[in-house]
Amino acid sequence: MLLKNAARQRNLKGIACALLTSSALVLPAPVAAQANKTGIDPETWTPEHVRSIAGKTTVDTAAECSKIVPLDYEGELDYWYVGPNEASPQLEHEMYEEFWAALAETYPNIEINAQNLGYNDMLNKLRTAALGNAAPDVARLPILWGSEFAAKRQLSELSPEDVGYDSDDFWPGAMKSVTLDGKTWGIPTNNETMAFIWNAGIFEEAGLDPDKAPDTWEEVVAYSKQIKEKTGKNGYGLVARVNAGNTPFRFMPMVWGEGGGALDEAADSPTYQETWIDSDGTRRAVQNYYDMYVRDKSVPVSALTNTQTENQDPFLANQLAMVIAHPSEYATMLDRASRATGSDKEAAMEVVNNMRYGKIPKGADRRAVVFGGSNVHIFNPDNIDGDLDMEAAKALICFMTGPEWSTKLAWVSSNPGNTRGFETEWMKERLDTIKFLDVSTSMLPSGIPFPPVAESPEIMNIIIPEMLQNALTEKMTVEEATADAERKIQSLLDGM
Amino acid sequence: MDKRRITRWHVFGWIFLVFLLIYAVTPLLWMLITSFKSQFAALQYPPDLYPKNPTTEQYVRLLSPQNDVGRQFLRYLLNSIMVSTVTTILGVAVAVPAAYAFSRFRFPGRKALFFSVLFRNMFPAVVFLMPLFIMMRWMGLVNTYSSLVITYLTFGLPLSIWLLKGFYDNIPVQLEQAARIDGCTRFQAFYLIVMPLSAPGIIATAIYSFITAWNEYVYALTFLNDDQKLTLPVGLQRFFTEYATNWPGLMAASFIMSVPVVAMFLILQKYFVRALTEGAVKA
Amino acid sequence: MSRPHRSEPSSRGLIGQIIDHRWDYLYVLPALGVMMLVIAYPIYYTFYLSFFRTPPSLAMSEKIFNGFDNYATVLGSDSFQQVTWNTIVWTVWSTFFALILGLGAALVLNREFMGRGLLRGLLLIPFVISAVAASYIWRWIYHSDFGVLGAVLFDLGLIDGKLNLLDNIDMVLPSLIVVNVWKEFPFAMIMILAGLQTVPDQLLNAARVDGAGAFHRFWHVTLPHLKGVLIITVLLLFVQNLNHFIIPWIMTGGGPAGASDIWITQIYQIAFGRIRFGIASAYSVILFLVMVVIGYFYVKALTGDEDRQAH
Amino acid sequence: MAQVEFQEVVKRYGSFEAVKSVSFTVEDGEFVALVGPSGCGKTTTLNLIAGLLDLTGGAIRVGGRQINDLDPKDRDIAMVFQNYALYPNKTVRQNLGFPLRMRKVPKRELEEKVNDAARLLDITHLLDRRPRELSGGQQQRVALGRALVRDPQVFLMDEPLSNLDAKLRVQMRAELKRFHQDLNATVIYVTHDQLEAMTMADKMAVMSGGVLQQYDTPERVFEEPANVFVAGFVGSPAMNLLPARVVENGGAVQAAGEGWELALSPRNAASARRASGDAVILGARHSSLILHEEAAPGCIAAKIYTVEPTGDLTYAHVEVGGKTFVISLDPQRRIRADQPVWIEFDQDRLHLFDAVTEQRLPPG
Repeated sequence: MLLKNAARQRNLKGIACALLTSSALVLPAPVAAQANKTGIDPETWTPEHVRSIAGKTTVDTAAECSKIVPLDYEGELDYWYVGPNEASPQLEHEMYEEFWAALAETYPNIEINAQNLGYNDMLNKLRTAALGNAAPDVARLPILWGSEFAAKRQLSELSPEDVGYDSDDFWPGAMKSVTLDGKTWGIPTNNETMAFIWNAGIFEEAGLDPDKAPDTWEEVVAYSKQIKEKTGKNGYGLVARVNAGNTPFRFMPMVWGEGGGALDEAADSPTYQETWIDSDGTRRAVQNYYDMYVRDKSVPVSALTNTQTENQDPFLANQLAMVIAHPSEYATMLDRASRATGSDKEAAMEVVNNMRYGKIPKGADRRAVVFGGSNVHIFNPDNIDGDLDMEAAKALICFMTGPEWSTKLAWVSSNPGNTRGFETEWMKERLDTIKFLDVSTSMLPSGIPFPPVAESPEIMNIIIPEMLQNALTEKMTVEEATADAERKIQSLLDGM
Repeated sequence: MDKRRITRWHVFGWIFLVFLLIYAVTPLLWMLITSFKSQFAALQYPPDLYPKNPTTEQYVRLLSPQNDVGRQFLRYLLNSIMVSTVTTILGVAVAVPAAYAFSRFRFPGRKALFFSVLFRNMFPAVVFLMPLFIMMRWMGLVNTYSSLVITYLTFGLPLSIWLLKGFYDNIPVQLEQAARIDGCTRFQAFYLIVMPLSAPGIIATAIYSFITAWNEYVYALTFLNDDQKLTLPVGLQRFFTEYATNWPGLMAASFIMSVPVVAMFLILQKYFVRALTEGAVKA
Repeated sequence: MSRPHRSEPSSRGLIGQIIDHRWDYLYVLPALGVMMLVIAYPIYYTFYLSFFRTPPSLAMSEKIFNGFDNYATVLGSDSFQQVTWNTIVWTVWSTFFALILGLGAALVLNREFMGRGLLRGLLLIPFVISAVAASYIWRWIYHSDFGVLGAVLFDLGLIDGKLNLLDNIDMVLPSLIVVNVWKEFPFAMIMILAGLQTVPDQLLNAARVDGAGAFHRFWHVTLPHLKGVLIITVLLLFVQNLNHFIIPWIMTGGGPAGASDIWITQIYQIAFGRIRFGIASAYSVILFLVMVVIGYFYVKALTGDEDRQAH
Repeated sequence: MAQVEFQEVVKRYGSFEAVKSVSFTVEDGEFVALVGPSGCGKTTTLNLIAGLLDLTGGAIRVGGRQINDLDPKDRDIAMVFQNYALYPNKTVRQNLGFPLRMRKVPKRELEEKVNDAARLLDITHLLDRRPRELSGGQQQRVALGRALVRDPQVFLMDEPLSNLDAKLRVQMRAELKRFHQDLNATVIYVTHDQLEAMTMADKMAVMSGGVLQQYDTPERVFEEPANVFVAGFVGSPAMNLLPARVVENGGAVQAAGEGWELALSPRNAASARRASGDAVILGARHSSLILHEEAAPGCIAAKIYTVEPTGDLTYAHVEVGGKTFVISLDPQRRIRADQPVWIEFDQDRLHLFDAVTEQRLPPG
C-alpha cells in the first residue's frame, strides 16, 4: 500500500511537471470558455435578474446524493471547517445545526467528527497538520488557501463531477480557484463578493447626499476628506495590517479598478506569470491610500495595526462613515446592535437604520471586487490521520455542495457556490428577508479571484500590505513602494 | 541601617516608587475600568476616565453558564486549570529528585547534564513549533493535553531545578544521616526531613510552573484542535478577535484570566522572594 | 569529612564510575528525558531543514538540498540589517530599563516600612499577567483613535492631535519596549530584592563607620555584593528578550513597514506567513548560534558557585 | 547495651584507603574514644558503624550480630553529630520524639520517654521551642536527648563538643561522663581532642593515616604509648622527643646526640639494645624532666628559649640539640630567656622508641 502510494506520487509529479510548462498557455482557454458556457454576464446579472430566477426549482438532496453514495453507507470522517462562531448571527448557528441534523438523517451510518476552527488559526494549523500527516479527511477552506495544499499535492483530486454535479453549474472564478496544473482539487461551496457600506447619517452631517454611494475611488477619497473636515469623524475604514487577510480584500478591488494588479489575475486570460504591481494602476491605488492616510488624515490613525474587525465597532458607534464590508456585515451589525444595552442600543439601531449598501466603487479602468468564498477539499490519503474513507467524504461533499445546502449554509453570509442554488425557494426566501442581498450578489460577476498559486498568501498577506505600509509611513515614496513590491514578487516567480 | 533620618535619597526613593507604581498599576486599572464600560462607551474619544454607566454585561456573558459563551468560557477555564495543575505537579515531581541528585550525588557527567537542563531557556518557542508538532504526531499526542503538559514541563524545569538545587546545597547532609539513624529509610529521610525544609523552593517553583503553563499561548494554539479542549488564552483570543474587536470584552476576559494567577502569586509571593534568596542567590 | 555517602569515586574509570552511580541517574532521568524529548529532535530538525530549499509549492518530502544558500538568503536579504538592528535595540534597551527599574524598586523596597508587602505585590502583578493579555491591554491604551494615553497627553498639552505610537515608524519600537519593560522589571526587582537580603549588615555598618554616605555605601558595598545576581538577571532577561515573540506579534505584527520586526517575529513570519521553513530554519540556526554564545556566559554565571563547591 | 566488634575493617575510596584493616572490640558499657588528627579515618570509622558508609572489607558486629549490610535504621544505634543535625522545622519535643515515632512507639510511651529525657537533660522548659531559638549548649543537649530517648545498643558521638565554647565544653564533658556512668551505655566517641578522650573514655583508640595505632585505657596510652605517633599525640604539652644514637662505652650504654650524651640506666639500656639499629628516639614528658640552673652530673646542657607561666605551672621551652623541649616548672621559679640550663632525665619515666620502626622499645 505504501509502495503503491509512493509510486503514484512520483507519477503525479511527472505529470505535474509536464503540465506545469504548458499550463500557462493552455489552461486559461477552457476556463474562459467555461465562463461563456454558464452564461453569467456581468451586465445581465443585476439585482433584478437575481430576484427573477429565485424560487423556480425544487431540489431533493437525498435523492441526488444517493446516486453517488448509498444512503445506508457506513463510515467515519474527520472534517475541519470555519463555521459560525460567537460573533456570528444566531441564524447561522441554527442553519448549521439543521445541516448536521439533516445529514445525520440522510446518512445515519456515517459518523462525522467535525471541528469548527477559527479563521485566524486554521491555516497554520492545517499546514502543520498536513506536514505531520495529521490532516483531516475533508476540509472546507477559504478560497485563497487551497492552492498551496494542491501545489504540495497534499490534496486529492476532486471535481464537481465526482459527486454528481456539473462544473458548469459553478462560478468560473470559483472553478479557477480550485484549478492548478490543469487538475481540479476541490469544489466551491459558497461564493461572495464584498460591497460598499456607508452611514447615511454621517453623510448627511457632512453635507453629502446620504443615499448616493461614491461611484469612483476618487470620490471615496474626496468624501472621506469632506467627512473628516465637517464632522471630525473618520471617513473611510482603511486597513493595512500585515498578515491580515482582510487587507488585500479591501485594497485589491481598488488596484484592479485603477487598472493594476499583483500578478495578471485581473487579465481576461491570466497566466499568473506576469506582475502588474509596478504599474500606473497600482500606483494610483497606493496614492489614494496615501492621500487619505497621510495627506488628508481622514481615516483611522490605527489603520496600520488594524484589521477590519477593528472597524466594526467604530462604524456601529457612529464614528466611521464608510467601509468595504462582507455581505454578512449587515446581519452582524444588526445582531450586535440588538444585543447592545441602554443608550448604546438606541445609537446602534440608528446606525443600522442608516446603513446603506452599494456596489464597490470603480476606478479609472473598471469596477472590480475580490471573488471570495470557500471550497471543500479532500486531503491526500498520505497526509491523513488514519485511512481516508472516500465514500463517506463524497457523501458529505455531495450533501453540502448541492443546491439546497450550498444555499442554506451560506444563508446570512454568502451565496451558493452551486449556481443552481440561486433558483431554489430558499434563495427567494433569503432575498425577501436579507437586506441588500441583491446588491452584494449582483457584484459576483465582477469578482476576480486571487491568483490560485502557492505563493498567493505571501503576495497578498505580506508583500502587498508591506508595500502599503512603506508608502503610508513615508518610508518610501509611492513609486519606490510599488517598485520594491515588484522586485519581491518577481523574485518569488523566479522561484526563490 | 535603621536610623529613621530622612535623607534626599529617601525622598528620591519615594518619588521613584510613586512613579513606578503608576507605571505598573495604571494599565491594570484601565483594563478594569474598560471592562465595565459598554462597547460603545469604550469608543468615546476622549475616553471617560471612569465608566459613566458601569455595566457588568461582559462578566455576566463570560461567567454565566446560562449562555453559550459562558459555558464555553467556563470550560476553557477548567481546561486551563487542569493543564496547569498537572504540569505543576509533574514539574515538581520531576524537578525535585533531579535537583536533589545534582546537589547530593557526584555521578560522572553531572555537570554537563546540569548545563543541558539549564540550556532549555535558550531556545525560542516558535522555532520549535513545527518539529515539535511532527514529533507529537508520531507519539500520537496531537490534540491531547499530554502534548501541552510535556512541552510546558520543560519551561519551568530549568528554573525549578536550579532553585531547588540551591536549597539542597544549603541543607546539611547530616540532617538526612540523623534521620536515617533515627529510623528513616533513605526516602523517608528525604520526604520527612529534606522536603519540608525545601518547601519554599517547591512552592516557588510550583507557582512559576503554574503561571507559565497558565499563560502559554503559541503551543496551545498549535497542538489543540478540538474546540472543547482549548485553554483560556487560545479560547479568549478566538472569542474576541475573530470577527469583532470587543475591547471591554477583551479587557474583562483578561481580567478574569489574570485573577487566579495574580491572587495565587500575591498570597505566595513571600515564598518566592525567600526561595530566590535561599535557593538561587545565596547558594 | 562530611562526604555524602554515595559519592565515593571508583578506581574503575569512567564506565566503572557510571556503573557505581547507576542509581543516581534514575533521579535525573525524568527531567532529562522530558528535556531531551522536547529539545533534541527539534534542534536536529531545524539544523537539517536549514540546508534545504522548501518553496511553498513543494511538499516537504520534495525539498531540495541547497547547501548554505538559505544562510546567504537570510544574511543577504534587504531586511536583515534593519531587523538585526531592531533586535539589538529591543533586547538591549528592554534589558537595561528592566534592570534599572528593578534595581531602583528593590533598593526602595529593601527598607522596612508600612505596606511594603502590599507595594511589592502590586509591583509584581505585571510579571504574572499573560503576555497575550498584556499586549491587548497596552494596545488599547496606546490606541491612536480611542486610547486613553493619547487623550491624557492631549489634555496635558503634550501633544496636539492624535497620539500615534504603534502606527509610527519612529515610535513603535520604543513603545513596545515600554510594554516589555512593564512586564519584566518586576522579575529583575524580585531577583535583586533577594540578592539585597544577603548583603551583610556588618559590611554596611562598617562602611557607615568609615564615613561612607548612602551613595558610597551602595556603590562600594551593596553593588559589588549584588554582582552575581545582577549578572544572572541580565542574562536571563537578555535571553528572554531575544526570544520574546508575543508582544511584538500581537501588538504590531512587526509593522509598520517592519519597524518593529525583530529576529523572532521575522522567523515566524518566514515560516508561517511565507511558508519557507528552510529559510526560517537557517534564520533560527543563526539565532541559536548567538544564543549559544550568550548561553555560554549564562551557564557559567548560573553555575559559578558550583565550581567553588565542588572543589 | 552491647559489645561492638571491629574485624579487619577496611574502607577504600578508589585507590585511597581511608581505613586500613582496623580491628578492636568495644566491650558492653564501655566509653571508647576514637581519637586522632583530622583525616585520620576516625569519622569514617564512626560512619561505618552507623551505616552511613558501606564497608569495603571486614566486618562490624554489634552484640554478636553482623550489621555490615543493614540500613542505618536497622542497626539500633544512636548518633550525636558535630553540628547537632537538629531538624530545624521541628520543635524540640518533635525532635526528641522523632526516632520513637519512626519506630512506631505508642503515643503515650513516646511522650513519657521524651519527658524523661528532657528532665534528665534539664531541657523541659525548651520543649516547645525550635532549634534556632536555642543556644549552642541547649542544642547540644537536645541532640543528646534525641539519642537518649531511644535507648539504643550503642551511642555514636561525632565531636559533639567541638562547637561549644571552652567553658561550656568542660561542663558538658563532665555531664557526658556522668550520663555514661548513670546509663552504663556503650559509647563510641570521636574527637580530635586527646584531652577530651583522656578525661572521658574508658578506652582510647588512637588512629592515624587510617591505621589503629593503639587501643588501650587512657592511662596506659599515656604511660606506655605504643609508638612515636601516639607519644606525640597524647598528652599536653606533647611528649618531648629527641633522636639519639646508642653508644656502648665499655659496658655503659649511652645515648648521644649533637653535643650531648646521656648515660642510660640499666633498664633503659636493656630497652635500647632491642632497637633494630643504633638509632633510637628518647621520649620524656614535661613533668619527668628536671631543670637545673647549674651544671650537674648526668645532665644535658641547654638554653632557655622562652617561658610561659600559666598559673598552676610554668612551661619552659628549652633548646636541646636543635630541638625544643617543654618542661614544667614550679611557678615560683624565676627563669629568664637565653639563660643556660641543665636538664636531668627521670630515667624511670624515660621512653625509648626504635627510630626506624618508631615502635616503643619495651623496658628490660
